[in-house]
Amino acid sequence: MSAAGYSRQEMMAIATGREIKDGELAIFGVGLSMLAGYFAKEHHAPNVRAMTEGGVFGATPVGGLPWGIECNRISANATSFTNALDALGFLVASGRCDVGIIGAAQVDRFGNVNTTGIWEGEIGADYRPPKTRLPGAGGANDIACGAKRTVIMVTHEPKRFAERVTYLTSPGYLDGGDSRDRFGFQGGGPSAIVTTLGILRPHPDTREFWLDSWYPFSSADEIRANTGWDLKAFDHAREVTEPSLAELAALRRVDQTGALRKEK
Amino acid sequence: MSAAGYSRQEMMAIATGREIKDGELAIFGVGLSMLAGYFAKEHHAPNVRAMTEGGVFGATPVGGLPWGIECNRISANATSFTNALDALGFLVASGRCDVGIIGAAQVDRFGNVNTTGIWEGEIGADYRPPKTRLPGAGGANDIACGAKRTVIMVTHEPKRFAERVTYLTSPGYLDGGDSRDRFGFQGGGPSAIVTTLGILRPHPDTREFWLDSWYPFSSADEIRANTGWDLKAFDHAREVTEPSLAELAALRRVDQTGALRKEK
Amino acid sequence: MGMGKLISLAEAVRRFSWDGMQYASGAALPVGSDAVVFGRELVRQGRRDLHAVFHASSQQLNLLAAAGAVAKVECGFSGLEVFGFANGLRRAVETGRLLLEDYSNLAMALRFLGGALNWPFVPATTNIGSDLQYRSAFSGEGRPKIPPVRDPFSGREIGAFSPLRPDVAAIHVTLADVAGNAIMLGTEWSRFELSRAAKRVVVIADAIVDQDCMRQFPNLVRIPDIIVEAVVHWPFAAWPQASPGMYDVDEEHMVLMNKALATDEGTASYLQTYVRGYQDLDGYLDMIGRNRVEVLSRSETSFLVDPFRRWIVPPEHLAGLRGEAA
Amino acid sequence: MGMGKLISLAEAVRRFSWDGMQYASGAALPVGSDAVVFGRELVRQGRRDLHAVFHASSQQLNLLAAAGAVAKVECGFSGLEVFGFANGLRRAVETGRLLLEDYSNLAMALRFLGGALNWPFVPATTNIGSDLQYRSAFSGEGRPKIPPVRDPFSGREIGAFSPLRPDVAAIHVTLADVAGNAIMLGTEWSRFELSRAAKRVVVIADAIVDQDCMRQFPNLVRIPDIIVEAVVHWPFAAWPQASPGMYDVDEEHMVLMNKALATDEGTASYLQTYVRGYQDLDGYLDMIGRNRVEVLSRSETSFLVDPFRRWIVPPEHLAGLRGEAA
Repeated sequence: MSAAGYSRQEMMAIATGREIKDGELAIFGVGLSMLAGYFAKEHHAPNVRAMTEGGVFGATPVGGLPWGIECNRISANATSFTNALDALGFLVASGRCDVGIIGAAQVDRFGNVNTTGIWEGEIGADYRPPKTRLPGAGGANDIACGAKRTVIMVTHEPKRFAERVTYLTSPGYLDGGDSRDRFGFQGGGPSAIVTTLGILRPHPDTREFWLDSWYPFSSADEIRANTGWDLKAFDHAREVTEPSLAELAALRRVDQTGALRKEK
Repeated sequence: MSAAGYSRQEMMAIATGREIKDGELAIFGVGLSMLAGYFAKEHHAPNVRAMTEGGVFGATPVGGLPWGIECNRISANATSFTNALDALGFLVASGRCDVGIIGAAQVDRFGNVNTTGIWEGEIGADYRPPKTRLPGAGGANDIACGAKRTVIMVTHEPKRFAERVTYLTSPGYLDGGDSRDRFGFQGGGPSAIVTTLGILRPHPDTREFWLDSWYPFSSADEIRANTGWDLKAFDHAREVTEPSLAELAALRRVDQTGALRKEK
Repeated sequence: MGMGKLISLAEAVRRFSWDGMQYASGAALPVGSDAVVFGRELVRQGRRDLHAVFHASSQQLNLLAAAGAVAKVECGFSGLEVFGFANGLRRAVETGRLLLEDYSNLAMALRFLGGALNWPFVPATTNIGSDLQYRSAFSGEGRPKIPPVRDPFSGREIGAFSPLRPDVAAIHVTLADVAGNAIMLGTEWSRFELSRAAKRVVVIADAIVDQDCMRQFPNLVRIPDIIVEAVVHWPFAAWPQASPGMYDVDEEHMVLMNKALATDEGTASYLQTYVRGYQDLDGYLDMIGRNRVEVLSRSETSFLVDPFRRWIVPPEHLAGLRGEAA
Repeated sequence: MGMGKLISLAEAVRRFSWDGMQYASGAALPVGSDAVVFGRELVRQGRRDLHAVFHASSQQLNLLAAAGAVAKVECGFSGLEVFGFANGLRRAVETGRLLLEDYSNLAMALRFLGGALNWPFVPATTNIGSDLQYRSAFSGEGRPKIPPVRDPFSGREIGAFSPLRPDVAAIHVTLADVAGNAIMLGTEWSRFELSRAAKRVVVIADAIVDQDCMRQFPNLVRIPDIIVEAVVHWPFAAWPQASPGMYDVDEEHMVLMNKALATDEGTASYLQTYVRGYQDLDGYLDMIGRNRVEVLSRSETSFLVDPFRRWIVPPEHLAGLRGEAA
């Protein structure tokens, strides 16, 4: 916990939650992104229409963070259970979902995400095993393709912010510019990368991610030092508003088990 | 009712029911084909796994012939209700269903079926309204394409037995020979046309329908006179075994409302 | 309840229908669950030039066609099962007043599936090789009906269905809460896929239940509130068709109605008596006949509703839940 | 009951598995419903060289991979959610012992859908444009992974998924009758589609119910008996994962198991204690710990089973229903 009375992860969750507007159709993954989403619902978006990848609708987690998106903690008070085809297909890949929150092991200057594996050097033309196998795409690729916009949540470390992801699991703006367009995705791509140090947003033309804002406890320089590409900053870049007491209280009601309070 | 103590339609239903083997996965349409199917279940195929187009499983109609395949008479004792995608898609078009029974307003020498409309003369290249609009394909096209074999049930009248159907709603063997093969249907095509006068079956090479058998009350000549193409007969063509008392009793338990006993 | 979407039938039709729209309903076979009463109200409010998309025909489509409200139809089945041809629809087609585009019942389900997924096309392994593929009532529009597409794995050619994304779907359900969570008893036909394919969904429920019912049986809630715009409470909404668990087919009226729709005079008389012959739900049930309502309610399927009866909101409590009253 | 398909777990694995088969299970996320105990039995019976097709990873796949029973995997997610990487699976992939072909979670659902429909290919509007399309662990087999296909309506290019038709699917369900009708509580994931895509289906049920339960709730029976080969009764079949309505995740064992599977020694010890450490259902529940069984059963979701409890067949009555006893 910082001297400010909240952790970096809490700041990241709150900054992410601020991206969610009331009434939106939203999909949250497991873990931190679910906390950020339910924080928004608790604080400023009571009518957010949230679902999980498996088709759990109308639920609010009980007894702390669910261990998984099919967990009993989120199955205890649902109004509807359907299936993955419905949630990820009918409602997300179709373009109906307003916003999705996804995580990343690695993200690059065009907002492409890797959650599949870490290789030493380039993978090369043929298959070879990764040095470190990661959890794979899950629903994140479908959300990255289909949700009207996505918010990427990621711990800000140099190894995670690469010029180019080694393995492109979930598309951001691919090679930048209009290169995403030729795949005809229903979704518009990532609108923000929210990190433990600040917020990056895509340049409207090049689609390269630029520095949008830093937190009260971080700085533009610290963010640049932790970013693996030559990070440019918008003219309007500024400090993010500190979490309000109401925001922190709402977040901690959702984060009953204190997962975010442990400083990483 | 004939002097024999059973009607032509009852003979047709029994002859159709004899085509169904115990344990088969079967789909029955509404009306006569459902009576024929449930007769088979009642008489010699107690383990037939029957379903309707809408995904009603495990049901036996109560209180007489259902008015429709979603009727409460067949919804009163089902073990599962799913949907049309499941019944017609997953279980029929996929090739999993062993046998389907379909009706016909018009059928031709290659077992193609018309249930869409009657036009005066050829339809021509462009759309023009039919003289008589019929009920359309329903699930019959999907059954004709997907069921391992189909049995076509039809009243034997010259106007219904055409050299070529005016509108091809549900494919039999198309132009005969191997012409059906190029569409890659999972189903094998019609194994029999069971009528109010007898049974026609496809020639193994040409796929043209030939006379296979007649009923105790009909004859090869009567069938030829009521068939709109030059009907050839198999060498083995013979008279169908008369309905047994057990068959008639079983049929009449199913046909509580006596729909088949009215002579047409 | 802040999420209340309960509005009157008249209001639902006013807000969620317009001349020329692509309108989907029913998705059930001709004698089963369909929002027939929504079609009556479309006629009462004089909607015209509808492009109707019905999985299968029903008395609703029969009525809309007879009343001249429909210009185009796409469906998989256009009869009334053992009740015969749908005379209103048949006459409109035969006289050329209405263009009917034929598909099979699976094709319609798949086209809703494709619309729900927002696919550009849906693989077709049935309907190909027949006149369902080769003939189109809409050929004047220049868009292919079921064009060929090549499987990139095997190289073999199959067909491609066009997905459907109707402007509005009026979907009959057995039970709904005021937020729009809905339970269908009996086969779904393609109502699940349709509810996702349509741009706007109105559910027409035979009964309204407390949301606790949905929390007890979330696996039965195949239409979640987040995709529903409005909820209409209307008992016997599918009459003269059946609603499994709720009421049987009104065989007598099925015959009377279809016979009436076989002629212009009969249609005019039917509209007068059975479409404009009621002012509200009470009048509607009077029109059906209170005795008949009771007889039809004694269905062999009634037991299907038993687990849910304790949550059914009594009609006298519904007025307070109406969204529009505010 | 003539249609009884109730057999023992050991018998089910003997009859419905073989070395090298394409084996599907779970289709649920890593902490939820999955027939984990079927995987334990596969290991007990020494099955090898499996081609595993899992919608998402689970402790079952983690175990099968750690035990060296699996040569190839196709899945949409290979982690254990907040329990971290699946160490057994991860090690097998990193050492090259196992080839893992990556798709997304929607892709897996669609590939089961395509298998259920027996389509030659499934339209892909996601997974394209990423390394999920461009990289294949099976590239040595010469078959394209997600080749392009052109929409015949618009002319634009999308992708094509290969449909899946696994040889055998072991599907975890909450309730089943002895004929094979099955009810799943909680999200289905893709178990509905998988049950149709697989060539043979074995359901593993936490509890057996009388068929009257299915006739009361036919809309909940998403897996009908006519597609089921065998029914296995095995309480806590998904342990240490959750079964909504029945029991919670065993968090302690989730961690213990995944830690064990991180090393060869740990895996050997885990197999000794938790895979070969029981002879029958009684021994299995003893192994979990009777006290823990009771604690895990006190789930916040227990109320979801309440409507069905009256039909649950007491374990002591099940022996008489076993198909193999005859």
